[in-house]
Amino acid sequence: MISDAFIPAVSSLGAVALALGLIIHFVSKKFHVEEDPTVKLVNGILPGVNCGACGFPSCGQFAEVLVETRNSAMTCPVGGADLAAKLGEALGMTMAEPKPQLAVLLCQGNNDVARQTAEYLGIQDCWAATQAFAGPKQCRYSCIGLGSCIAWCDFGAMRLENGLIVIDNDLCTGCAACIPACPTGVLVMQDKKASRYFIACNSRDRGAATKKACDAGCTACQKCVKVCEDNAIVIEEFLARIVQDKCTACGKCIEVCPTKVNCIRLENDLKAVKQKQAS
Amino acid sequence: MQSVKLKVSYAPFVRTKDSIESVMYNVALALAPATVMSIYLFGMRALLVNLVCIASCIGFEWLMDTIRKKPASCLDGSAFVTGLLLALNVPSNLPLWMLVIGSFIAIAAAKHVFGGLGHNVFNPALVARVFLLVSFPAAMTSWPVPFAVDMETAASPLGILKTDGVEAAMKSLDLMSGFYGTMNGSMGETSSLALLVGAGWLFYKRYITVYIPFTLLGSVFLFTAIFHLIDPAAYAPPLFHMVTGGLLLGAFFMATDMVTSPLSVRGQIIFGLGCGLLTAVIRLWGGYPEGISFAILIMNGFVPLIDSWDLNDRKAIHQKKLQTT
Amino acid sequence: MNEALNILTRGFVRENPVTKMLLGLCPVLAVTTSAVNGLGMGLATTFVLLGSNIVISLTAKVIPDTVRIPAFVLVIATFVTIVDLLIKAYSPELNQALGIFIPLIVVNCMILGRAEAFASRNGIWYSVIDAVGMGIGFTLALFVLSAFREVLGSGTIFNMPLVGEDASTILVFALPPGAFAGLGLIIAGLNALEKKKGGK
Amino acid sequence: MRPIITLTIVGLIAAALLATVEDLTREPIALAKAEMKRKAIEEIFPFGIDSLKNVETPKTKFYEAYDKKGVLKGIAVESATTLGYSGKIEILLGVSPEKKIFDYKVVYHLETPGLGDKIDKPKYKEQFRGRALEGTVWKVKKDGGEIDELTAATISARAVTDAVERGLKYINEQYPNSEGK
Amino acid sequence: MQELFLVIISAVFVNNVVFARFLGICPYLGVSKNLDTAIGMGFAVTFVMTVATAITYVLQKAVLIPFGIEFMQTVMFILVIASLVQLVEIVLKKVSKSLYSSLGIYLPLITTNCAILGMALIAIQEDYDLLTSVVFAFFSAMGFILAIVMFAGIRIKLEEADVPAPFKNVPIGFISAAILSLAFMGFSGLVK
Amino acid sequence: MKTFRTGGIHPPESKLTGNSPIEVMPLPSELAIPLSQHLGKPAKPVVKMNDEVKKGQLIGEADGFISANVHASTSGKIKAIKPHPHPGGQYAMTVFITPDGKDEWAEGLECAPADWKRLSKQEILRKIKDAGVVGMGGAGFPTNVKLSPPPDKKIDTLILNGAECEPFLTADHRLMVESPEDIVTGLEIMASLFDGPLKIAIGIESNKQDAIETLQRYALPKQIEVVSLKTKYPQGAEKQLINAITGRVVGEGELPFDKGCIVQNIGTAAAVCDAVCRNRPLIERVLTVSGMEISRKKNISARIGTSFSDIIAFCGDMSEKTNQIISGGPMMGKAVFSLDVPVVKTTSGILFINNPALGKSMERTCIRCGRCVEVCPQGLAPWLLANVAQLRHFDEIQTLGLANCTECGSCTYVCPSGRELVHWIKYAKALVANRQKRKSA
Ligand SMILES: Cc1cc2nc3c(=O)[nH]c(=O)nc-3n(C[C@H](O)[C@H](O)[C@H](O)COP(=O)(O)O)c2cc1C
Ligand SMILES: Cc1cc2nc3c(=O)[nH]c(=O)nc-3n(C[C@H](O)[C@H](O)[C@H](O)COP(=O)(O)O)c2cc1C
Ligand SMILES: Cc1cc2nc3c(=O)[nH]c(=O)nc-3n(C[C@H](O)[C@H](O)[C@H](O)COP(=O)(O)O)c2cc1C
Ligand SMILES: Cc1cc2nc3c(=O)[nH]c(=O)nc-3n(C[C@H](O)[C@H](O)[C@H](O)CO)c2cc1C
Ligand code: SF4
Ligand code: SF4
Ligand code: SF4
Ligand code: SF4
Ligand code: FES
Repeated sequence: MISDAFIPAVSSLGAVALALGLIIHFVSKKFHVEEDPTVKLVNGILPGVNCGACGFPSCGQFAEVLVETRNSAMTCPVGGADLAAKLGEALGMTMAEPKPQLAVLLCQGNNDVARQTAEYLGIQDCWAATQAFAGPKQCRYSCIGLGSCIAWCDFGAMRLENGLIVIDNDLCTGCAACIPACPTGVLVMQDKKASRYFIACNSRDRGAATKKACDAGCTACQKCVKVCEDNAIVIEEFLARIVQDKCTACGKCIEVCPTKVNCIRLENDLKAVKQKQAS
Repeated sequence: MQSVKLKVSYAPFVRTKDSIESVMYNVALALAPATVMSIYLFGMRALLVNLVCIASCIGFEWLMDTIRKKPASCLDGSAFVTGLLLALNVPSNLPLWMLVIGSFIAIAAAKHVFGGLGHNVFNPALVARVFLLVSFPAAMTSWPVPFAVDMETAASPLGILKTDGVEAAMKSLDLMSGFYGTMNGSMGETSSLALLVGAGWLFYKRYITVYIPFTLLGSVFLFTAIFHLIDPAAYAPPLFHMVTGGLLLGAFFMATDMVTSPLSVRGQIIFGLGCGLLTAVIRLWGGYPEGISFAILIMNGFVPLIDSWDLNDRKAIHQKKLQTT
Repeated sequence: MNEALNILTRGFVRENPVTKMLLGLCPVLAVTTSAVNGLGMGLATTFVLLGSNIVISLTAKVIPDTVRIPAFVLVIATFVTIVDLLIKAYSPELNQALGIFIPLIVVNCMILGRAEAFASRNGIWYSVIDAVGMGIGFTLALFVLSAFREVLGSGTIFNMPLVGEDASTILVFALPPGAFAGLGLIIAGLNALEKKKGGK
Repeated sequence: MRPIITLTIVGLIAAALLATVEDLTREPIALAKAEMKRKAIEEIFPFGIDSLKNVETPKTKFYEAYDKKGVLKGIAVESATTLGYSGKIEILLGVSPEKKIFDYKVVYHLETPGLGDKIDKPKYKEQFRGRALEGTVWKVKKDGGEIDELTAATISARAVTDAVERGLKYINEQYPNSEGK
Repeated sequence: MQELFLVIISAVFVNNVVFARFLGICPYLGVSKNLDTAIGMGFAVTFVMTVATAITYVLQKAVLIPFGIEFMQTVMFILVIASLVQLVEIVLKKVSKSLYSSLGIYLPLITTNCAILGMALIAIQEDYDLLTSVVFAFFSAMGFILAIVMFAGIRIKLEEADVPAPFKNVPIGFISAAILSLAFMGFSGLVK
Repeated sequence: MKTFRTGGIHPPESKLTGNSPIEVMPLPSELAIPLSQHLGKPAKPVVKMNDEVKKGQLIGEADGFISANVHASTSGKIKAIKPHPHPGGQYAMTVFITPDGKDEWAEGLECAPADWKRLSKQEILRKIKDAGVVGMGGAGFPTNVKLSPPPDKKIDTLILNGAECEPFLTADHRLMVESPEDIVTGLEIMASLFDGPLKIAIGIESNKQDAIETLQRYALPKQIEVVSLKTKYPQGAEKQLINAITGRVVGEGELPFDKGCIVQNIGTAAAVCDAVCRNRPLIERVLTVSGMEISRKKNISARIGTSFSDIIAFCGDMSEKTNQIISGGPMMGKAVFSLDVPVVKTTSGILFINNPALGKSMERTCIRCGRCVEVCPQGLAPWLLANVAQLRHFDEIQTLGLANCTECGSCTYVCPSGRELVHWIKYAKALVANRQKRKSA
């Protein structure tokens, strides 16, 4: 049964395997490099979208620094509390909970309510438009409505509707990547839970000028200020602002706002406004 | 007063009258002498081949635009030029269905799959030509004889050179008739005269620069001349190489395709040299009698590299400048 | 059981080693000139995959990390050699057609990729299902591509002529460029299908 | 040290296994090889083969086919040329005891599919049947011979003509006086 | 000398590893997304391929043939290659962290790059002598670099191109490879 | 004939008003004077609503080093100070004056012309600054600042820019023909600010032969060279002009004074003369009203603050087909978005055109024809800059010489694919600047 080739085959392969095993063994001893398994672990937990919201260029960098410094204040805004908990578990410490934020658009000047100056026919991009002029809408504080910001959002939370950006609250992770994309500063970050109301207007023009330019503009009429029992509304530069900490979300201001399209909005949610309009 | 509706765009507010269309149709115009020559030499069948190629290229362009939901580009002239060049690159007796397949390959596989005009890496007409050559070698290498009545075919001078050697090849062709175009070959490649006239128009309109064609032709000439001097019995004289095959058509009309050639002058010189050397090597020692199509395609593949090298160089110079100021 | 089915079928299309993971491409491109070759290669590969997955998952715990790769390679190479010898003995024509690509099964990225990713971590049962799933997926890809190429390039299928002897076929598909183009088209087609499904 | 031992053990087992399989398949492989050759030879003879005798010379290999009674029915010879369009072409040429051609088979070639590979098509091979070394000008018609060339593949035709002629010459050398036998 | 020259031409152009022999396709597609890694991978392959071919050649002539165990070829060769790659990996990790992190994930892929084993086997099949084998392996690797670097350039350009969605990335890569391989067919017949 | 070294284009010249004498535009019923008509910080308003002001009275004071004074262009009452459309495309704080019709000069401005030669350098610079003179050739850089280069920069060449290379525009041309004395005097005044040997030249494109001849008569006796330049756009761009006249190359990140040069516009020279010799602040300027869609094309002298609609009323007959009104030339001007925008110190012309090349998706892909590279006077690769900008690779784009682009628009002009090359470049510049701002913040 044993063939002629049996002995040479077994012995030569055995010899070669032994020799190679020996070489690898010694070389790996000699060139051994310590690798940190926790970095790998942390990296696996992170979302891996490299959005930069944490202040590091990539998730990997975040992981390395986190493992090295064990700084519990480091947060990944995208992952939120769940992720913080997981990270804490992996590292055996409690991580600070990130304050969840949302991007909100301080403008409701869609194509129906905002008046136009000239038609814009250059490169269809908000920044490009501002290089040519102040934008096609008469209100120069408005959302230009060409959607530059959309491309910057890695989470597909933004879309353009009738000349206005709409942010999907469920998809927005609060990474703030879209903020620098906007040339007019009409996009801002807001704490997700701090307050429920905000003024969705960005116009710092006088009331008359604002009214001329847009039906949804805050005319600084003071009505909401007067009705607010918590003194949560202030007017600065002809624009009302709701102080997030003081607002108790009573909703009285919404009742009194005289503008055609109510400029006070609830949690960046169109539903409330629509409800009011319907009633 | 505000009776006018003002429109805002960015400067400049005056633009040249040149457009993709004008460039492309001028190239087509430059190919007119060669096209006319092809009909003169190979008869009505050549006209048919031209028409079928152009029509099917434009048709496929339209089809691809429609499928891809892009603005219609089928009449911008680039498909026209591709079709025309494809026609001029095949024998006049090629079955029409092969022409349609070729047009499909050119427009769909070599152009639109890459993103359409401006994005393609490889010269569409050449991809189609090589595709046909490799797929249907028999049909693509039996050349109708000029003025033939009964579809008589024979080998092209380069084919003879490859199979029967220098002496037979030189006997089969006197250089003057090669220059005028009365020899076997692809429809549009035979008449050097017609091609030169067309090239003159392109130079005059400044649609092509001298760098690519001249380095290409120069390197083929030099290379073949050297080997001819070493062994005249084994290697044909350089002038023979100049007038035969698709060298001139390739050098003036296909290597110069702006989409698939480098932008900078030195890039173009490298590109031209590469095309020339590869052409000569394939002609002298390769299996195929003609090498220009392969050579241009291979160099097309290098264009992004050449461009990026050029770019990095530009960056380096820029960085240096920044440091010195 | 459901999970097992899932593991089995994911290799077919969803995680097809060829079209999705882009592994083991060389044999896919090289031997797919005819449907018979494609099938033969696919089956040979599946056999090696199955055998090596079993052995590896059985021995994963005893083999230390430093020599893991050489040991696994050894196991796979053994199976490949067995297949090689068997093909030589019982199907010399196939041996001639597949040529150097039979020993190359050993380096087939797929096998090692899968072996590392799967066999060393899971129990034998899953390894077997996985090997079979991946093997079928691989064979499927090879078969589709080779049938496509054989029909277009040679005008035959399983060596049976579909067109007359003198009819022109599109030779490129029998040649290297056709392999690349064919695989590209198949993957693009799958992408388009997937998008359609996802879009719904 | 454990890794090394493990690896060695794996190696030993593998080698043992392989040696066994090799041993088991050695015979079938040899058989398969012989069978392949036999099939090829059978293809070029118009009759069934009952026994084969191999004759090896420094230049080439001959296969003598006998019927049941031991009568020589045909001779096959391996011949080759390097004149092909893409280099080497190897053929197996079969002749009758009268040294008239039965048929040939192209065993190896790299000619262009669709062009040069027609040298292995029955339609082309037919013209060789019955020809002998003498009485035929072994050149393609274009070069003043008697063999049809292939459209657009003259070179392959020339090459195969050359290979056949060589084969016939080998046979003449090996069997100088078998004529009429 | 002439023969060596022909081997070189054949290895780089006519029988280009990628376009004509279909070897090393996985890294060709996988590691060509940017120019630097393509070049890095190319040189890693060159090193491993050349050394592996030399070692396997000696192994074949000194062990396998004398003992009559040619059937062990596959096992022996792949064992040598795998160990070689692992050695390179271990050493690289220590010596150049940056090179390791840019090539690291692809190093195991070198073992599974069938071009390495392929070239070792072909060198034996073609019956080259030692010098020719090594030259052959080295220039085959050069052919690989040529292909992968060229391809990396094309992919960089394709990134900016408006490629139809189903064709993005991999399929268009294959189509480009198809056209390149079509173009490389122009070299056929250059070396008979 | 001299010219710059690389690139350049030759669009149709369309100088329809080259022979039309400058007409003085009557006082409009309202003036809107922006506080920002120059490069740098806007001026600080020094008047309030309902204040009475006199012609030439300071209404905005330079705020900081790079800024300029703004004056009332006539006497009247301040009606409002509020944001208002600016010809630059944005909104700017603007002072509205309702003229009282008397057009009275403010005190001290009507005094007899001073002999500038008796003034010290400081006094001259002071007068230029007080008069709010800024570069009238385009960017509106405060002239006194430009005339006081850092001490380590040795100025050896002073160039007057009479190229007026933009199509249509003829304001500088007419000024050269009609007020050569003022221009030469202004130039002499500026030259007197520099010690040491100074080459003084006036560069004029060869299509303004009469201007060349006229200026030669006045300039040659004063050792001022009049250089005839090839008619080629952008001959008047600072860097190209310096290259044409001196052969020097002002590189990336460099300013003219790094190469020993200062370039001033024709109108600036005249304004300097007015400021120094006549104590006149810059309250009016010459501009060209032209374009195919307005019938009475002319050169006018208008008060700063005159609205475009008043100018249309004066020139009349704007055709219905007008779809763009350009402030400035067709190559570098801005399409205004409102007819309320006023004439400012840098408004060299108003063009009424029907631009047929308008449409939202007129841009097609680059066919790599290389024309843009060929014509770029700054030796850039505009197609690439635009591609990279489109891909938003803003780190990479800075290494490609983004900052070197003078936004001359030659590339967009020639592109057969209709790509908005300069616009993309401008876009990239804006985003790069924004990023830097955010980084430093
Ligand atoms: C793609 C291509 C493949 C070819 N393949 C072959 C071939 O396999 N055999 C051959 O003899 N000639 C081949 N040729 C050579 C040409 O067909 C050549 O013209 C022909 O052999 C000689 O012409 P003739 O046979 O028509 O006289 C090939 C040529 C091309 C372009
Ligand atoms: C930030 C900045 C600083 C400048 N500083 C000086 C300066 O100190 N001296 C000077 O002569 N010009 C200076 N310039 C002016 C430029 O050289 C140029 O003349 C001016 O921008 C107008 O150019 P234009 O009309 O060609 O656009 C400066 C320009 C800028 C933008
Ligand atoms: C493309 C381009 C073209 C220009 N053309 C002119 C011109 O024709 N005439 C002119 O006076 N200034 C022109 N300028 C402005 C000059 O570069 C420069 O700023 C001006 O002459 C400086 O003088 P100033 O400070 O007095 O305006 C041009 C600038 C650019 C960028
Ligand atoms: C000078 C010039 C040469 C051209 N040459 C070719 C050519 O060889 N093949 C081709 O398909 N198109 C050619 N075109 C047309 C066009 O550039 C081509 O369709 C694009 O490559 C498609 O993206 C040419 C165009 C010009 C202006
Ligand atoms: S939010 Fe800003 S960037 Fe987005 S569309 Fe509006 S103006 Fe443009
Ligand atoms: S909208 Fe998008 S980019 Fe903006 S904060 Fe939300 S997730 Fe980030
Ligand atoms: S606008 Fe800029 S890039 Fe374009 S030509 Fe002028 S300087 Fe060059
Ligand atoms: S001019 Fe236009 S089409 Fe030509 S290279 Fe420049 S950007 Fe591309
Ligand atoms: S199969 Fe060859 S490299 Fe992957």
